[in-house]
Amino acid sequence: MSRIHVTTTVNGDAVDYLCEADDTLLDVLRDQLDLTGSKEGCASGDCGACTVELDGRLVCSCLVLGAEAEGRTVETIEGMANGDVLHPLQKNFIEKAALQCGVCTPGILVAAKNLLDHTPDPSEEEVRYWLAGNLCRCTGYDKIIRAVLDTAAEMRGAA
Amino acid sequence: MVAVTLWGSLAELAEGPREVEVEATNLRELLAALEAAYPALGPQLARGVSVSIDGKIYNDSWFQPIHEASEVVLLNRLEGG
Amino acid sequence: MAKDEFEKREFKVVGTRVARPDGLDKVTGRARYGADMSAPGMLVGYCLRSPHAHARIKSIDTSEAEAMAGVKAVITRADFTNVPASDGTRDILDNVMANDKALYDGHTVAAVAATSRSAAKAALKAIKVDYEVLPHVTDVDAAMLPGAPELHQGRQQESVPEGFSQNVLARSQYGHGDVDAGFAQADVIIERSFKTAATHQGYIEPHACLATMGNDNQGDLFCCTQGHYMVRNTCADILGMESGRLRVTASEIGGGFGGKTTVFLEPVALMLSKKSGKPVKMTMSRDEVMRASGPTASTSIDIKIGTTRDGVITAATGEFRYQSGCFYAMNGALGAMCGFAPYDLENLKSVGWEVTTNRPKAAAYRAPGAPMAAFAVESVVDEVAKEIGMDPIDFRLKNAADEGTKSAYGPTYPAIGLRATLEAAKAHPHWSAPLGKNQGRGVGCGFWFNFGGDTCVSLMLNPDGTVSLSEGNPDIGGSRASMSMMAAEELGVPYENVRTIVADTASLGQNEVTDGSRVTFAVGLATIKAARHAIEIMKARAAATWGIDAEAVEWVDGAAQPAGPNAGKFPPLTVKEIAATMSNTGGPIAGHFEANAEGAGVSFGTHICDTEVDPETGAVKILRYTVFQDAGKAVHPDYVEGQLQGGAVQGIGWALNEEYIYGEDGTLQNAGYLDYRIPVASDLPMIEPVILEIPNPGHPYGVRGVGETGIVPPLATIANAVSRAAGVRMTSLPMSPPKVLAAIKAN
Amino acid sequence: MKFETPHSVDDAVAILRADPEARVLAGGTDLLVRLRAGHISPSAVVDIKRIPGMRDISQEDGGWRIGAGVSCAEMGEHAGLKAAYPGVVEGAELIGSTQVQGRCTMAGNLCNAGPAGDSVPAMVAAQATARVAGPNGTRDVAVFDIPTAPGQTSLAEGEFITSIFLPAPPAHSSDAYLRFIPRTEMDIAVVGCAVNLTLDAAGTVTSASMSLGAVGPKVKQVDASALVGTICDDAAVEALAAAATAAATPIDDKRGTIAFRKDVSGVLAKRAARIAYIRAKGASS
Repeated sequence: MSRIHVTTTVNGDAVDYLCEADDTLLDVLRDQLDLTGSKEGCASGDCGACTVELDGRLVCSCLVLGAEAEGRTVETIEGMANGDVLHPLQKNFIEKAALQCGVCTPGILVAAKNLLDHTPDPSEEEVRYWLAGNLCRCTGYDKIIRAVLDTAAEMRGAA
Repeated sequence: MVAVTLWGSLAELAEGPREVEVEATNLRELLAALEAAYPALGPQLARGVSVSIDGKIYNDSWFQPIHEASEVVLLNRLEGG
Repeated sequence: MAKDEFEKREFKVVGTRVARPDGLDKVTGRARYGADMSAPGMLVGYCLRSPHAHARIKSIDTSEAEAMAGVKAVITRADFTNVPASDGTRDILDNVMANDKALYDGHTVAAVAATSRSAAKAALKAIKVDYEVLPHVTDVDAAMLPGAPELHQGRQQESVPEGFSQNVLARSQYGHGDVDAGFAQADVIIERSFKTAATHQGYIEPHACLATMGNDNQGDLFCCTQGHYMVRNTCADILGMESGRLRVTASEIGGGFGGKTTVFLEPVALMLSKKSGKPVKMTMSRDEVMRASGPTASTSIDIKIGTTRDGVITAATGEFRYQSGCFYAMNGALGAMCGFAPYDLENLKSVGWEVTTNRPKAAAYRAPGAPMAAFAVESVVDEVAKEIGMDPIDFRLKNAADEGTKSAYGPTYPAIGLRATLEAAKAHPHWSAPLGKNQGRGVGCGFWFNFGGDTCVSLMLNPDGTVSLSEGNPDIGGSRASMSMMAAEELGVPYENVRTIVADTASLGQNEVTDGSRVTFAVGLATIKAARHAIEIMKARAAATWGIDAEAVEWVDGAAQPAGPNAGKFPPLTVKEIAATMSNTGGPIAGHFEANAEGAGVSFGTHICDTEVDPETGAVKILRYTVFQDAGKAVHPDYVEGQLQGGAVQGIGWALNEEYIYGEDGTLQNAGYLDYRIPVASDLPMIEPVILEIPNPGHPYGVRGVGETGIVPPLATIANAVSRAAGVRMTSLPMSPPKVLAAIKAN
Repeated sequence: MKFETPHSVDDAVAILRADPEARVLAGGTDLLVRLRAGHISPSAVVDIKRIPGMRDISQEDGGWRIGAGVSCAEMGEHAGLKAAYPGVVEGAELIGSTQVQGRCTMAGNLCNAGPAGDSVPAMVAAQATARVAGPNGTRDVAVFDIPTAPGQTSLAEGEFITSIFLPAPPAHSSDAYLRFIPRTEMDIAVVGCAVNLTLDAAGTVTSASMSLGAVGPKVKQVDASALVGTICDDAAVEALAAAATAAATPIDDKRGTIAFRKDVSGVLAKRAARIAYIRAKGASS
């Protein structure tokens, strides 16, 4: 089986890889690019643990073929911090105990960042519906929602 | 002698009252004495039991002391999540 | 043992909300979970699973698969030639690789290791299994009847009376007094039957492992588990190797809740690795997690409670029938022990039944067996209170168990916190807040035992005065932070100076699984004792340095100092100073503690919930939810709150929508997150946790386990709220909209 | 499996015609799930999103043409489309999560031919058409006629949908879509209901259409004449609800029972009609 050569941008870096036609973007990120921060929780778009940005839009990377990323821009959890400076969401998730086991955390952070990028002052309801596709089984969501709302307020104040 | 409360179905097996008395100063001696006095309890004791001694639950600690005045209750072996 | 006992003290670190040491890795994607590790030359392994609920395996032909390109090993049960030493492990082997029969939809019958996913999947398709499909049974009541399809013969325990199917494995009766006499004194008697569906822990991380095993019978295993020592011991027993030759390292764990207290993939991966001579990684799909890991029991329960008009329960009975899948699991007995545990009952008969069916073997799920029992008991308690016109909290307070009460499972309670949670609930503004149309408020209580068990901790002083702590329990709720906090508290050093890691099985002695809410209690106890051991050594080193008697040295605020004016006049020696000279004063300093930390204290919680029911669709909305639980001492309040909130929301899912749905053919109909509906963020309000701190007398800081009790009250609490909002008693879980609407219409 | 990225409709048709086992990839939110679960094993996946026009929303004859590669999130961000067909857009925006919204398409939802597809009832109630390209050129087909049974469509070999067309909405018209799910998000509709209304200047309903999802093997068109000539009063919506309940022919399955789905069909009909009416009354065009 001949593999497909894909050239794309991941977290700001130009990368290329060879993938099989049925490899998902998640497979490629994890198995070829060693970006294992995105998790496979369901492979059906129901849990959101594999959430990444594709050309600035949130997607489940398990529902994108690796070959589709040709010429596109992919942002993963590994690209969220600026060097050793955490994004305010990352900082607050640690400080406000908004994670327990942490396996859903990368997907939730990527999704929450995307929300705050275009909605700096979301309501609690907006945050809850925006994150409805990101399952968390440990926290009951309470501290996650609070951390996102607190971060939004903090970023508005800082801006 | 130590008074030991058996759970209901265990008492039925022992064909005796819910409370039996055996000679024991620790958990290991207690289980050995029970098996000797009530052979029908053997299979269940082999599968494992938990023992409440004065309100605290023990599974394995052979040398946990038991006093004459101790409240001793046998329970199905407990497991958690 | 005096040092085990609680001593009141002013805490400096314990009780604060410090940042967790695993936080940075988890927010940056660096944390390594079960599926995140790779090895050079690694193969991928996949299981072939039975499509039938019950079938005799007449033959398996793997020859075509073995000959395929990229396929390096194919295994079946025939490769597992060793007979495990214990009955329990034999069941586990039969569960991870079917013997002569497939016992449920999803039961593994063969496995393949290959160089790629596509090669492995193609090989699975090429394996030919000749099945003789057998009649099956998945419902607990049906499985108990004589004539039901039977999974096993000869496994029925001596406690089971005549007249039941061989599927009934055990019966356990608890209680005391004379229930007939008690009911005769009752003014009101209410009797109800209940059903609950099987649910899954729903951890987001599927089971995964990386196994490396050679023909020298020496191996390494990296896996997500709640207990890597258990994994080591079980796998060694299954593979017929000495446990010391297998080193198991626990990955970060992406949720467990009891579901990762046994093995599924690990022995299979080790066998594939042994046969192929290469590292093998295996990862379950979500479909496999649902079909073939360990969900809960489903149940059928009868409860009868009698009371006087003025609210004294005179007698209660319960029949708790639990099916726990295809092998023995103790669940019904736990239900029988826990259901009535919150009450002081003069006359009680409580019977638990263990039943096998053609479903995957149940695993623990936070307080296994207790939530369903509490659902049934607390529902009838609510109904009785309503019938006699009493406030449901007042009714519970009137009958609440206290210190000195003979418990439902036999022992007399020491100091317990149930009454405190009820009183806190009654005093909370939630209990008296107004309700609107179609809204109802429910309350429910729950009980769980909490455990201790084998525990081993090493605390090492580093030359610069920092501290390394090794524990052997996978961290599922922030325990590395809690251990560092307790060590820092005891040593008198800053939290940041103590780093806790979870050691592999070759680096620290045996540890019991992370279960039974045991870690903060038992490992915390061991950490405190290891710190005290290190302090004794440091005091001796200071004494030697000063040339005085070790008994003349005391430990104050992180430093050794002379115990009094008679001991001599020396400036205190800090941990840092003692560490700097430890090579001169006798060599490395380390404290350790190893014990079977049994004797944990029981735990109670009370929950309040407001719901709104849409009378036209049966949809239930959770409006408000408050949890009251006794934590003994909350070492890290954020993480205690997280346990209470998480447990409550899992309970909300169990109460409203989660269920294993089997088709007529015995296959699972909803093996994924689409139709196995766990709560999503938009389903929920904030969950308010109220932590009560009634010190556990058996722990130096008063700590009690908190991880499990939080899932016990929600099923009943929500059922009571829905029943009051809908005006009809709900007796079957989940209370999915079709069931609620049908109940409303039938009313 | 091969991965094809044709850059013209003709190239796509040629690939699909030459390889009947090939599957069209638009958003992929159904296709990839089935692919990974092993339910399908196509010989090729044909990504149509790189064909010019596939990702465009454009105005045409007063109506709206939506390319087959337009994600439902993009529809929700389009003010003009949302104003003209709020019900169609809200149906499309109910599919899956925020993440799924970034990929899923109405054309894909239609071709998936699931009885419960959330975007389909409102399209049907709006009399939408699908433009189908194939070996014999293009044809416009009523959206209602695309699905024929669960998982099956009327598309012939080599054909695929290139766009959906929503006709110019009459003055004082609007629509609404409601679905019932057990949770608040992430579920497949247990019942879906779209109502599309046109009023006269005085607010009397002059024409009404209703369609139901998840209560039959494919989307159902239900007689909504009970509303015509009324101001959507209680008696009229009750009559509409009775019509919906009567028309529903659901099955018992893991998501709901027959009785429940019939009851809820009526409930949603009432609620959707009221929303559509308020919107139509407020609609300026």
